[in-house]
Amino acid sequence: MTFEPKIVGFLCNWCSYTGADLAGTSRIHYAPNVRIIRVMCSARIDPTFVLKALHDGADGVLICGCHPGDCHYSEGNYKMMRRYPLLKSLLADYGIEDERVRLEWVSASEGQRFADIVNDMTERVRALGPSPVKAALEADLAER
Amino acid sequence: MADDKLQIAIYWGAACGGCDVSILDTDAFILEIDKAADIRLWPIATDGKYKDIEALADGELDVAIMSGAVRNSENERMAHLLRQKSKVFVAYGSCAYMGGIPSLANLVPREEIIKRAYLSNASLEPGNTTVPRPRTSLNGYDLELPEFYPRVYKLDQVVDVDYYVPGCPPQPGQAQIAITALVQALTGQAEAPPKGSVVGAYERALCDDCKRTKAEEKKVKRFYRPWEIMQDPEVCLMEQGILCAGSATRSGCGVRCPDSGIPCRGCYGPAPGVVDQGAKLLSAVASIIDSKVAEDIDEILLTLPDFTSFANRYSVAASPLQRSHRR
Amino acid sequence: MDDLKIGVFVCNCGTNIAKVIDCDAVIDSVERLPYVAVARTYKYMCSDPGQDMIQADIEEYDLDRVVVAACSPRMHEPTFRKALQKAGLNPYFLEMANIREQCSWVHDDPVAATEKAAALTAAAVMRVAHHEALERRSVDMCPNTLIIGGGIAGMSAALDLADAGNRVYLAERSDHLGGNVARADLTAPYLDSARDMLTERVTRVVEHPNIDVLLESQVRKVDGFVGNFQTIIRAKADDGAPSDSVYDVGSIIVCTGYKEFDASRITHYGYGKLPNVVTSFELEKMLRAGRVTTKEGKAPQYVAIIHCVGSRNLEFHAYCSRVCCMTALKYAHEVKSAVPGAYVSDIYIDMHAFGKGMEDFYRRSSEIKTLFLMYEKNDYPVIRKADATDDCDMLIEVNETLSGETIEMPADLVVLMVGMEAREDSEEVAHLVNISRDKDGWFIESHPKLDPVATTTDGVYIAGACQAPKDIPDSVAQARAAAARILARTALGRIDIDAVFAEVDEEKCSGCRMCNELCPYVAIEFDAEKRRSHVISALCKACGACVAACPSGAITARHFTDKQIFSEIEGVLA
Amino acid sequence: MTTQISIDPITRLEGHGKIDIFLDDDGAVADTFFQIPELRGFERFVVGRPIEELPRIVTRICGVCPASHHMASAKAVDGCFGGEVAPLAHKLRDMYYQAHFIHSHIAHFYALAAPDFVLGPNADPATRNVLGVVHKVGLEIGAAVIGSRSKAQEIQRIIGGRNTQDIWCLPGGVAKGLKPEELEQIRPWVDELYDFTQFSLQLFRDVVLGNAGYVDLIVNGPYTLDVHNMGVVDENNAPNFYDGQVRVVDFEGNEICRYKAEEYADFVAEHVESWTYLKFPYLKKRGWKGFVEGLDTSLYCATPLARLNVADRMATPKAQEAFEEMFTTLGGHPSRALLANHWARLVEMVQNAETLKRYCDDPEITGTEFRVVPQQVTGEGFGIVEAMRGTLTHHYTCDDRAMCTSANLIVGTTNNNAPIQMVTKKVASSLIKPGKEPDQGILNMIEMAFRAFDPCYSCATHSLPGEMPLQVDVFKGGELYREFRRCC
Repeated sequence: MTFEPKIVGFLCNWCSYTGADLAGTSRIHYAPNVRIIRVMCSARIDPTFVLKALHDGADGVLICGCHPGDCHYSEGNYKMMRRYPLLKSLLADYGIEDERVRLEWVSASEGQRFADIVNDMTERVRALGPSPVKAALEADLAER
Repeated sequence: MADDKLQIAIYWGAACGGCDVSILDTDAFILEIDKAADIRLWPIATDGKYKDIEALADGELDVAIMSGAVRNSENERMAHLLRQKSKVFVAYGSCAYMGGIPSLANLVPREEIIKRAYLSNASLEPGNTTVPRPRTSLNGYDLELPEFYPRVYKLDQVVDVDYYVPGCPPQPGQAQIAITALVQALTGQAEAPPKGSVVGAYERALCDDCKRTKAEEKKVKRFYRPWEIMQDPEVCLMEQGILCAGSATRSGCGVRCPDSGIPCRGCYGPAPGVVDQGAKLLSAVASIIDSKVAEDIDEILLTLPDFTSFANRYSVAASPLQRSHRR
Repeated sequence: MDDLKIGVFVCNCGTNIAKVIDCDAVIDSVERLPYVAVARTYKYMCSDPGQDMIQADIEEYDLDRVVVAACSPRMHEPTFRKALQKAGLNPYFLEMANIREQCSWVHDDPVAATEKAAALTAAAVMRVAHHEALERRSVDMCPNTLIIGGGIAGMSAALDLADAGNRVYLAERSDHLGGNVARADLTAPYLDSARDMLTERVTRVVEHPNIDVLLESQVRKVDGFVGNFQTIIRAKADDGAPSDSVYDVGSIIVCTGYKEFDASRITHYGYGKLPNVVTSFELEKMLRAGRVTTKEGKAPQYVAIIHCVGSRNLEFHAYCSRVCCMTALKYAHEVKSAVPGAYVSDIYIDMHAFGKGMEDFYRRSSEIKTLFLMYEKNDYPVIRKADATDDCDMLIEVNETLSGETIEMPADLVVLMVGMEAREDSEEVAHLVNISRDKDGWFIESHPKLDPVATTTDGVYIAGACQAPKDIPDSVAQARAAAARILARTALGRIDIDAVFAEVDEEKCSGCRMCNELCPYVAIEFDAEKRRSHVISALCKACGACVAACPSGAITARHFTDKQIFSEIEGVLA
Repeated sequence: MTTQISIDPITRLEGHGKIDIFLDDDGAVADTFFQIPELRGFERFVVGRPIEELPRIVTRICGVCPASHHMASAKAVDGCFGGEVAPLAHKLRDMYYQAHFIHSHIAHFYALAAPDFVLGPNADPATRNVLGVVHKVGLEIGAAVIGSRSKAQEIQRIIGGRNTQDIWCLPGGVAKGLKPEELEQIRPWVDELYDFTQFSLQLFRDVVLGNAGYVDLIVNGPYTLDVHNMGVVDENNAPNFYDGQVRVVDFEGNEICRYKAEEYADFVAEHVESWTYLKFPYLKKRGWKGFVEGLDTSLYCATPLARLNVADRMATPKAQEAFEEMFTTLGGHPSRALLANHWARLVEMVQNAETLKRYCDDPEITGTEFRVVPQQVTGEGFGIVEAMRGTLTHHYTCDDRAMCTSANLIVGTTNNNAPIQMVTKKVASSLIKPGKEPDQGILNMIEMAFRAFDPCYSCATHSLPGEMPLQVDVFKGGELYREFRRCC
């Protein structure tokens, strides 16, 4: 049986979560691998959430916020934008492949875009296989 | 040895001995430890041997204080042995608590470590191909070496830990406070801190004790590495664009680094209740980047290479990305 | 927490959810979770019997937490919070799992969808266990309203509010009221005078004791929150030097309208090159002046009206501008009365004649011998200068779809029905009052069907063509609806504001001041005495930026605490 | 069949070690192996780090002599930036380093070595430690010992901001200067430390030299080796701990070679054995000849005694007196009596204290020009200092962004690995007699052999690989799901 990745999505309430709802009201179908967690703003996404998700067994993490300039809190998405490259460099040093964690801007009117992102990311993460965090765990178990 | 005395063991795993020195650095306090306790094992200073510990009944030791991380099977065996023989098991120092600097090795592909040490080293015997092996048979003698694990583990990834004493090494004054608290708890003079407590440190981040002035405006267009500028000793290092881990690091060390012109690197670990020090430092650093343009942000970040060894200088093994099931 | 009792209610939403998700399987999987005392499915949880069931279970099982797995919380969270409140539970003890918009409506594989729904519901259960009772705060509601834009919508809203006795500040960028309507001659479909209609409004507004009309004024800054906004408006004073004044208002209505599509962007109609190709607004000007002529000053014998200029066209705007069709028919009538004997041809893609009286108007327009030619989207009519031998100025070639033939039409005057588009300052305005815009730049309403006048920022409303292309009656209706929403609140005099905001734990704050600059609402204050930062809760909008950024974890976001989100993460991955 | 005696762990040293003694059928020593079971991998995991951070990372190689690594590292890093260092910074670093030497030598002499002499090799292991020593010599002296060591630590803290796990050095100098009030604070302590070095020499005369058995053990015991000596000396061939040239002389006192830090790889190489993680340095030009003594061996010691053996004189007057007294008693310079290392430490401490005094009286020492900001990244640097436990070499390279691209370390104790192997076997063979079960006292006297070297296996194990050959195959549902291989 093929490997089905588990992806955790952190979506801001005003743009991206609404965009995901729009995908629903527009009946745009996409891969069921992403589990969405709603936060008020992408700025609320503590990098700890991403590490925690990977620790708890996520194969990928999708972060979505309003497009730059369109944040409901006027600048929240810039705060996430500034964390992201640091987060990516940290993850890379721990051996987490680039495509496992992704930041995308999705507006309230971009239901189709949200669906496309989910499908694309699901494919890429499926191709990568299970997360290295889990693999290291397996190695420990094998050591016992 | 008198029964009324506490029975303690002090041991080191993958360590540098600095933790032991920090205990020696409590000076006259050692004499008080001596009054209150029999030190059954302390390789740096006394002649107790492993067999002496193996001979003890389970729980016969009141306290085992172990510094250092777990790097090999001997470290792990001793951690289990001391845990088994002791009522209270203390992870002492940053390595025991979070993996410490030795766990930076977890960021390195293991194959490269071998090559580096044996095949590409400026001072190796020319043409050397020999590498140490777990088992060597030499003119009839079987020699064994401990097995080296895939990565470095912090103590509580290997055994159940009752208390943590942070610091690289723990500041002697704090070590004294921590040990006193434990002794008093064990002798019923005081209530024991809740299991899992971090002892010998404060409940706030380092900035609380740092004398440097902090302005509201913390925005930098570039970061500076400590060697690149002469810093202003009065002003918050982050405001000068010099990475300092103080805002995400538990206080207790006495702010000795920032007070001496050296930015904090976080050896006292995360602030209370924080999951990962590195993640928090990440947010803190991102907060002061003065740009809204992705390209410019990347430009600015070029001025702080190797963010990871700053974010988790002492805590790679403690990162959520280092999940372990050894226990 | 050990004796916690959680009730889980999974909605079938008729078949919306149940046709893809096996709701009973979801129940089975969550029943095993800790603290779950009861788990049920029901056809429509949001219906009265559904809510009654929840309330009854809260009673019977003495539940202290409730999870509703149904539609998006953006849809019915308020509904179910009320249900909890009725049953005597704190409304914040509710958590919703979005298994419709984000599950049953987007997945077709029942197994995968059910598994996902179970995970989302489990996450909600694990999260809700950590919910805390929160009290909503209420503050005085300032009865004043700021209306940005003095067009037909702005004026209509202003009058309703002012008539009810509330102070209105009506800020208009230009030097006169009336907006785009002031540029029109007659209105469709009844061909009554836009001018008369407008004059009546403008006079009432200007003379109204409760309305301060601020012409040549711009809103510079908006601070505060619903019921208590402080706004700074820069007005051009008599001596010409601009001056800023502060206005305290409780509500804001944005009525900034639209701008017409720039016809020169469509090169193939030769606008700007061919002198007798004009836009609808240029024609309105002639009509209001009472003289319809060509550039040469002759009365046009052939007048061609081309629809959907810049609208319904992927290259420019995909949307329909909604007013052009009826306006074009209006021109057929006006041209014929202005230039008796003129031939009017109407070159269109589809004739959108929805709305009251419009279909009749369409019929009446064909009765006056208007020639209707239909063309394919993107198969544009081609206009070229006529030869000297021709008795007309231009020739228009149309691939007429109804006849299937290519028809060449003479024309002396070509009228381009330019569509509506968002004003270039719409982004600026959006930032000013902190609302969002859609891909075309129109302001987004808080709910496309159920709440088309409010926005995502409480206390800020939108009306008229700044939200989407609209004709006069729709704009006025939306404006007066906004006024009604505001009056409902000012009637109460006080206003509930969300109990969700950030708090600094002074025991943990180290005074690093990392958060101070982060807050876009300057809600974070630094107490130099204590060397601690703290949040002014009334100003906090609960974005959580400071919470994520606090290096020592000293800031908590109520209702979005780390513990709550962590357990949600564990839940979706369990 | 052979019986095996293990001493595990070896104690009163820094780091991990184990001695295996194999006896033949008659019960005589057939062979001994001194194994170092630990390794941590610093040389690899510092690669990719900002080069200026290394002096604050490599200190974790050893918490007992962190300042040695800090200084060697700081000098190597200076080199990576073109080598310009504020002259005042060199003085301050040297001053600081003297205090560190005193702290470490006191710790070793009183806490690690003294129990064997003050209490005797056969004393009850439960009391054969620093606390036992304190009980024996009395609390007053005990307090003086403890107080002096902590003053040496405190002096480092005041000059450099921190002692154990030093932080102070930056490229081109140091992070803080010495304020006049700080100088006045440490001045009296320096005088006390000087007095304490004299006291310690007297204690050694009384307790050790006053005991004919000990003198015999030192001079005529099995604790001798015919190998060469290595140490850093100044232009007058006096010992210099912070800077100078490495000098190697044979055990008869003839100079074999002399080299600068950047030349180290031409003169020293490291041999590898598969049964211990610690490499065996030797004189490269002579080649690896195995564990052999004699004039043409390629093996050498790098210890306090070795340093005094390569030195023609001490750098300060009182130290010179102590130097002469020692070699007269030992029957000439150089000496092969390894137990005399304990005495050599006390002699070195005198020079340390005198040097500290000199700096206290240096009017420039409280200056403010303690760092120059580097203007260029040149990419390679070498740092050699004398660690308490022997010559310490750091060699780094970095890229143009000043990120470390390679690091190589040859550590004090590692120099002595081969000699320790040999003397352990020598002592074991002479003490363990057929038919007589060796008691803990005998075994402790075997440990005294390596203790003379004051080895630091925390240091020595810094650079070895973090991995052993290993293959792990993870099977899931019967099929190979993931495999891990470590090379070699």
